[in-house]
Amino acid sequence: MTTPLLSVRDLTVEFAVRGSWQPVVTDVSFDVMPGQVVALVGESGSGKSVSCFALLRLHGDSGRTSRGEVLFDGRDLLSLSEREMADVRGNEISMIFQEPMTSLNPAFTVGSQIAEVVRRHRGASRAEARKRAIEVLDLVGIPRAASRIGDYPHQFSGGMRQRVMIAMALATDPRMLIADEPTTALDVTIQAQILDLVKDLARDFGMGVLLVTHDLGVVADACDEVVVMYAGQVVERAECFDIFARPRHPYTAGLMRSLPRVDGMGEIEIIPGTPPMPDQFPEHCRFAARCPHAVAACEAGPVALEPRVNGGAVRCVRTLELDLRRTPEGSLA
Amino acid sequence: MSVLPTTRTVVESPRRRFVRRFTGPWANRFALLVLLVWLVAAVAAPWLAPYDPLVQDIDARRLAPLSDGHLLGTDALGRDTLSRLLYGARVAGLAAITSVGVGLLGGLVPALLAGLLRGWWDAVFSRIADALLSFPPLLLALAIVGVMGPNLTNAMLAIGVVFVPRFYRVVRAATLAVREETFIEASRSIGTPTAWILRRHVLPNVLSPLAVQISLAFGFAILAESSLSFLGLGVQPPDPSWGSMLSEGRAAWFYTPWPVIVPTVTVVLTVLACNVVGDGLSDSVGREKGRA
Amino acid sequence: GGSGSGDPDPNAVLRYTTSAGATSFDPHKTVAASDFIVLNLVYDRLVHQDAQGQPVPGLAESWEFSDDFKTLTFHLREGLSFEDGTPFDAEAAKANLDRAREPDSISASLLSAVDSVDVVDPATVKLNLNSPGVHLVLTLSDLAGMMVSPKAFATPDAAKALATDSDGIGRFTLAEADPGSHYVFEAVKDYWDKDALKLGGLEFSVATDPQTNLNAVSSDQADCALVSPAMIAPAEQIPGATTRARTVLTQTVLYFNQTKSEFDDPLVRRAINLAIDRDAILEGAQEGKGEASQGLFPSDYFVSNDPVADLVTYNQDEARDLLKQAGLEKGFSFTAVTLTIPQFVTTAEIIKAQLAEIGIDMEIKALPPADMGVNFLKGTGDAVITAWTGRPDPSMLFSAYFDEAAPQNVSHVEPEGFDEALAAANAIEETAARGDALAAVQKVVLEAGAVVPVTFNQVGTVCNDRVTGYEPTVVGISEFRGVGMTD
Amino acid sequence: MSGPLLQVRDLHVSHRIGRRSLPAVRGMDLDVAPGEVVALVGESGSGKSSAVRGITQLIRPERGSVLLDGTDLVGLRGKALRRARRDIQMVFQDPYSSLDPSMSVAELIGEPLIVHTAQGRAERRRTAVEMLEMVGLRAEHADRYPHEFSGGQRQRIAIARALVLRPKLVVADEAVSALDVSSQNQVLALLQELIAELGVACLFITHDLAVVRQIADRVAVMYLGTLVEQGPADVLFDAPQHPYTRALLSAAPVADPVVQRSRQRVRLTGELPDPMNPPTGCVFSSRCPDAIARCHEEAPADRRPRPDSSVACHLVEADPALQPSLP
Amino acid sequence: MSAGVVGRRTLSMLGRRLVALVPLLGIVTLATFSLIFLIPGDPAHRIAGEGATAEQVAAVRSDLGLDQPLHQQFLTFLGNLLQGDLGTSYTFRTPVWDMISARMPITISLTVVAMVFALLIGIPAGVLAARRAGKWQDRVVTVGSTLGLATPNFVLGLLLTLVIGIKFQWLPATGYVEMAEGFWPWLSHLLLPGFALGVIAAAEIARQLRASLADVLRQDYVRTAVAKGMLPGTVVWKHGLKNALMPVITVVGIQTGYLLGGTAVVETIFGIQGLGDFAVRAVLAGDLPAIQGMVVFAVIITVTASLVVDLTYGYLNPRGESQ
Ligand SMILES: Nc1ncnc2c1ncn2[C@@H]1O[C@H](COP(=O)(O)OP(=O)(O)OP(=O)(O)O)[C@@H](O)[C@H]1O
Ligand SMILES: Nc1ncnc2c1ncn2[C@@H]1O[C@H](COP(=O)(O)OP(=O)(O)OP(=O)(O)O)[C@@H](O)[C@H]1O
Ligand SMILES: [Mg+2]
Ligand SMILES: [Mg+2]
Repeated sequence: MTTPLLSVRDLTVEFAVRGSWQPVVTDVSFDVMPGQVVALVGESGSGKSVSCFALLRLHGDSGRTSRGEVLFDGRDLLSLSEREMADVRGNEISMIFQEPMTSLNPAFTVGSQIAEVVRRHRGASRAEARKRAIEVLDLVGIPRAASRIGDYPHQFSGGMRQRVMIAMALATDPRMLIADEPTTALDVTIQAQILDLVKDLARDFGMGVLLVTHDLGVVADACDEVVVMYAGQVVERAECFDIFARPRHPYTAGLMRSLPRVDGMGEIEIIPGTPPMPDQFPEHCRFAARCPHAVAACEAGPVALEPRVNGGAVRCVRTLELDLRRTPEGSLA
Repeated sequence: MSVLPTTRTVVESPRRRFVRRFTGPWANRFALLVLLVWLVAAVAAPWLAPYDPLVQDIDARRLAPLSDGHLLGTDALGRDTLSRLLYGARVAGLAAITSVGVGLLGGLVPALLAGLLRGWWDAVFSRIADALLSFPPLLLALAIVGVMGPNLTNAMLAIGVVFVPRFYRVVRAATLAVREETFIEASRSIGTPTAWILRRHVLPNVLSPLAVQISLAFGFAILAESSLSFLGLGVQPPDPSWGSMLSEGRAAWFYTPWPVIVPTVTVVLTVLACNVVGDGLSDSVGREKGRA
Repeated sequence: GGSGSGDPDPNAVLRYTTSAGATSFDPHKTVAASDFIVLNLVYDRLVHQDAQGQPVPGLAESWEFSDDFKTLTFHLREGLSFEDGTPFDAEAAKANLDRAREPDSISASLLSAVDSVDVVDPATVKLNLNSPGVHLVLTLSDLAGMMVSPKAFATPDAAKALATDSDGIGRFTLAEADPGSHYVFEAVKDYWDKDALKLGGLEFSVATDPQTNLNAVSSDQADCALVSPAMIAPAEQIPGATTRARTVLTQTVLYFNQTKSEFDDPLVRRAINLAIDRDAILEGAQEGKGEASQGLFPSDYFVSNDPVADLVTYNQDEARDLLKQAGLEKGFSFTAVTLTIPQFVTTAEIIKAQLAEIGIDMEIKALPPADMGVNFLKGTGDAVITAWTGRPDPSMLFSAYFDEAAPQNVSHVEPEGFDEALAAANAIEETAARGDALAAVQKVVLEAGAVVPVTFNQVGTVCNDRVTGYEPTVVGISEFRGVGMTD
Repeated sequence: MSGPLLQVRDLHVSHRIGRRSLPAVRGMDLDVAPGEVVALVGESGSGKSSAVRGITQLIRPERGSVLLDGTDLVGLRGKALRRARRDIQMVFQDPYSSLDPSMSVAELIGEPLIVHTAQGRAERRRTAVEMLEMVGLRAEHADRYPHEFSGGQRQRIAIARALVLRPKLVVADEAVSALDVSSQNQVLALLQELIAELGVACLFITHDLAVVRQIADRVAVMYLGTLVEQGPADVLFDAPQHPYTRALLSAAPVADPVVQRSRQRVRLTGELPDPMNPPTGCVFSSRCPDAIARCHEEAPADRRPRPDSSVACHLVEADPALQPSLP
Repeated sequence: MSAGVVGRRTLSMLGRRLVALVPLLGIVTLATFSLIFLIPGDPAHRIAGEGATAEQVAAVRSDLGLDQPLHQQFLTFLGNLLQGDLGTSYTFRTPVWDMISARMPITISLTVVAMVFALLIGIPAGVLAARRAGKWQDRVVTVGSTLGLATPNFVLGLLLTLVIGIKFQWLPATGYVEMAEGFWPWLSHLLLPGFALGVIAAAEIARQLRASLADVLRQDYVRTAVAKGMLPGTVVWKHGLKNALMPVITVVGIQTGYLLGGTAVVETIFGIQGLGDFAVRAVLAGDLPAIQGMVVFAVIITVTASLVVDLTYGYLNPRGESQ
């Protein structure tokens, strides 16, 4: 097995809330191999974005990484100086965001925004940078790229802007791409195009991709590995086909069953209640309050992330006793 | 199925939330206190003032504060500074209220109409407001005073005219913004009559930016009044106004700085309070930042 | 004398800042007597004055009266010409004297004794008088005797043109004027009186605020500044500068528009004269610098104030009594205009407070110095609180303000017996006797309550020590004669 | 089946943009039967919201008719329109902006009652509380304000408000799109349950096909201001006729890697054209993988491959027997 | 090419703005003309003076055209205005235009110096506060600007003359010197009044910039810029500032008007004979043509300022919407 491109270990992120530090993301660990697409899934508020930002140290002054390490190619990003970190961002690791409409600077042309990264990290001349900008816009499928680099973001549609974002992320040939819900704001037809593009890039350039999404359809379509987050913790981590076929955590199972499917397969079930907010995280299993399989043991104390059958990891005391394959919840009681 | 609110469990109406947020920072509380003090001073000046503000005592000129029964001393004519300050608060308050009143009278209704009806109304009113805005504020006031004659009423009228386009703009913008809010559409979709929508949905939402403007306008009015009085264009002597006190005190600056210091501190503090309250208002109204 | 050292620099430009400019550069048609302060720089008069207010030769090298004082002959200085090149001769002098006597001239009433002017020869003019004219010599040292180029006033819009640009004969020419606020004067080359002109130029700035004027000297933005009474003490503190102040003839007065408000009644006017506590004003508005008026002249003047003492002595009871006699025991209200200069605003405030005590409500309206006189004469206000600039001869003051025809007599009402009393005074040359005669005129005026004298001012000037030859005059007006600047 | 509750015919809706007019809906025919749930799907900008606002008269349609229970809403004004609105209530997409933040929950739910009934304050409150409980909230929530609730809870309040008058039709414009997965399911389930319970018909607008599959009886697919296909949900999902419907269905990923990665995919290139200058001929011709020359020249008429469905595509075989019965 | 696009858009916007100016100037002129109706009583009577005879009043009336129908009066006013004839001052008996043009350079110099002060202080302060939002630097700027806004410029002016002009004699406390006499003499005379005048504008700019920049710095595209590896300076001064500047520019435009008004006070204190001083005197004397002239002039300045502001918008905001 090759060494991971990115290795996150016990990442814990805290935010200053009313004067005290409150952990929002706790002990997140996962790896991304070169050429691999890793999905980070979970409900809204489960800490996906916070984890991503923490990787690149993009959380503002109100947040801090209190524990853990982020090894990129063996280097711990958390111990770099601000300046060294700026050299990593956009150069070795690029990031794209959910909102294509607001993530581009409205005051500058698309071309200059792409050229800017190239000049910053490659020290390219104006002309070279411009050439590179046209190249990458072409790569992401913007028609007539050469004539559009002088346009401003508002002259592009949402899908095209997301492609511009991707082009910008790729302009420096990064080895790793972090994409935080890159398609949520887009229509399915456009989403399909963007996902295809990302998959191609991973495959063709050996780029590692961390794809954040809450859409299991997207996961099923594009990912190799899946990391499931719930209330700031990784609850399960496994290879894509396996986790869909045999979820080992009740939350993963619930998530999958609660999804309406276009193919109409499967009964829809609902996970009752809402996830806890960071200030209400219990000491014990954080899903216990909503878990149909919860027993007294679940509330006994913190649950560790343990190796999982068939590889990966899972955070559940009953994982071995439960068979969570598309079975109605009642039948187990 | 249980869908209990996960957020705060205290019941909090928008008004209470506003009060909580507004009274949070000490600066806001302090500013509010200052304004309250002046309000009381202005209303109760005749009862609070230890002396008649116009009575001169040439033998007790330019007393320093805390001397001879004069808490804040006396001016070059032996008039009690504290009493003049209190009566000056009346002038300032009156000035602010008149001018803001004129501004509201001229700005509010056209703005609501323009924002709601759009089209022709909007075009006409907005052109007029633009034109008014292109007059530099103090100069417009100066011109009006110059033509109508220098006295406080005219000065305040003039400053009121200055406020008209400003209030107009704020209210119109807020009306337009509210108009676009989905909850207005939602209410319309229910079949709510327009008048009800105006009263129940538009007005309350327009009031908050307006309140901010009003408190800033109060500050500006006090500043403008003191500037005009300083130039001899506002309150006519010997009536006390903070600006004229300053201007008079200035002539005797060499003999004692107190008649200058006292009104200066007063003006600065009061205008400061108005601005702080304005800022506080704008920070406290509206929805909670970020989603609950 | 000046305290500067070394010889004055003939090219030096003296920067002077004061509180009032000129309303017009037309000495005959202006409406403000105080314009003299600026106009003397550009217009020489037939007669000039020394620091004690005595007549000295000006454009006339000498003059003499006939024995009956009914003919006055001037012998003019020869070889001079006006700014525009027109030669100055007897014809020109006559044209000016005639113009000064036109009905709309500010000096018309002062020259009412003059019947006609004759040109005797190119260097001699003769004034034929209808009554003895002892006062005329000094009168002609004022606006009345200023000489304007006849060419300038022969044009149809002379009045308009002269209002903003002078065309005269004098030590300076007006190079630049921003009416009422800033004037630049250039010295005339080869001026006939070398002792009088030691400067290359003069810059006149106007700031109504006395503090600003002082600031200008303090921070070396001006070489000299007018100092109001309240500013004398601060001015004396300015390092590197000398303040010279003395009580002068310039007097603060309250003066009525007798056609307006209740002021058509002499009782009311006299009541006001009695209701004013002049000592309080001297203290409150002038820091005690100057003198509380006991009449129209300072106490050490050759005209005695004794006959009028009880007409101007503070006496509230009698004032109330007079009001009652006038049927105004309930009081009344009127508007007094005054100058935006703090001293006058303060004076007005004190007067207001004092009048309030006898039930009279006075509203104050302050106007800028350059505009106030014009506005008052146009009918703004019922009364004015202003300063009457010192006049070299008392009769001028009387003629200027109480003669029926005088433009500055806004209501054109003349006290009864005024003409006779004044004519009598002007027929006497001997000082003491003339003083008594003038005191009688004063009595006529004050019995009619035609004016309320308030205080005499101390006028001061602060100059930095580069300025030489500065001397304050009794009249209170500095002509900057002989003033120079060292480097 | 009785006659349709809502009958939309030849609806045209335009927006003014400065001086120009943007035709957002161009000739739409749609029926909703009593108690039926009809889903209107389509890409962003295809005109779904415009259609809904045209139907509910929030925008005056340019042309066409909207018959609700036989009354044409188009042209109604003032009181008559307000009265008609009683029967057609809406739930909006954004639960954060569609509830006036200055009103309490009880006031919000009670607002329609003030307008349409003579109920007094106390009675209104009782009704509001009833409705609250019906949507799974509790009486004690009645005095709270919208900002204190999560998105899903707010949408429940919006539903309570829409149903309080027992309308005949509820129009839900993207009512769950702004919610995350679990609340989306909860709200959807609630809506479905209430609709069934109260016998209300529902016009459900969404771009999420999975949601459609779960809730809709019938589906209408919109593209660039026109309906390209409509029919019963099962039929449409199992045998989509229009190339756009097919593309849409295949673009939506299935949450099962095995199925998803073995699916035949119709790939579309390009994006929704500018509605200001739509392509000539068939609106979909510029992106259609199957387009033939005719598609670029001639706009296809609706064809009826089955009695209960219609498709606007030149390539679809119509059932000749059904053709004349076109509305 | 993009410059061309911006240029063309800017030009067309300038065209549109100029067209839009026509009604605006129309209303402004009408309003200025109408000032005469604010004169209490009969304007002719007031202008002729209360002591004037009936003939004199009549003469004034016909002289000013007050006996003509209103629209005729307005057209005359407008006609004269277009020829640069603002009438003759009643009290100064000088053409108003001559007085204004003589004083214009003074007041414009003062205003420009004040604005430069405002920008030099306001922009760095605003940027600092936004970058350190919530920190002590932010607080200092906030307190400072709130205080600046509340301090009347005459108070500041008095203080500056007294301390810097008189006590320390670092800078001249009064007066004005033309630039022809040297740059430093000119500037040194304007520093104190310029500062006194500019502080309020500086405070306003700092506040506005702080607010808008802090807002911009929270925007997604700023996060994008950081994620691209841009250095903090580039992020703030390039990506942040260009977007945050729009409302600031608006403030600058608005403040131009306030500065002009402020000259009335500041010029009085510093003994500068500019337009502010002229305005005060015209106003005290109720000199209608002078007042009207001053108003027209002031409007021309503010309108020009707002045109410049609009052109700047075109550059700052490629979307071309005026806020
Ligand atoms: N700056 C912050 N200060 C305090 N709490 C924060 C901050 N940013 C995020 N959080 C909290 O961190 C938690 C995780 O947020 P995050 O944005 O990572 O969720 P997410 O999984 O990305 O959700 P979504 O799918 O909505 O994007 C949330 O509870 C949020 O309230
Ligand atoms: N108020 C409006 N003014 C101008 N154009 C509008 C307005 N509302 C919508 N449009 C335009 O009309 C077209 C249809 O918009 P509409 O909102 O109806 O689409 P939609 O299908 O509801 O999209 P979404 O899924 O994004 O809500 C779009 O091109 C849109 O830009
Ligand atoms: Mg997120
Ligand atoms: Mg929509």
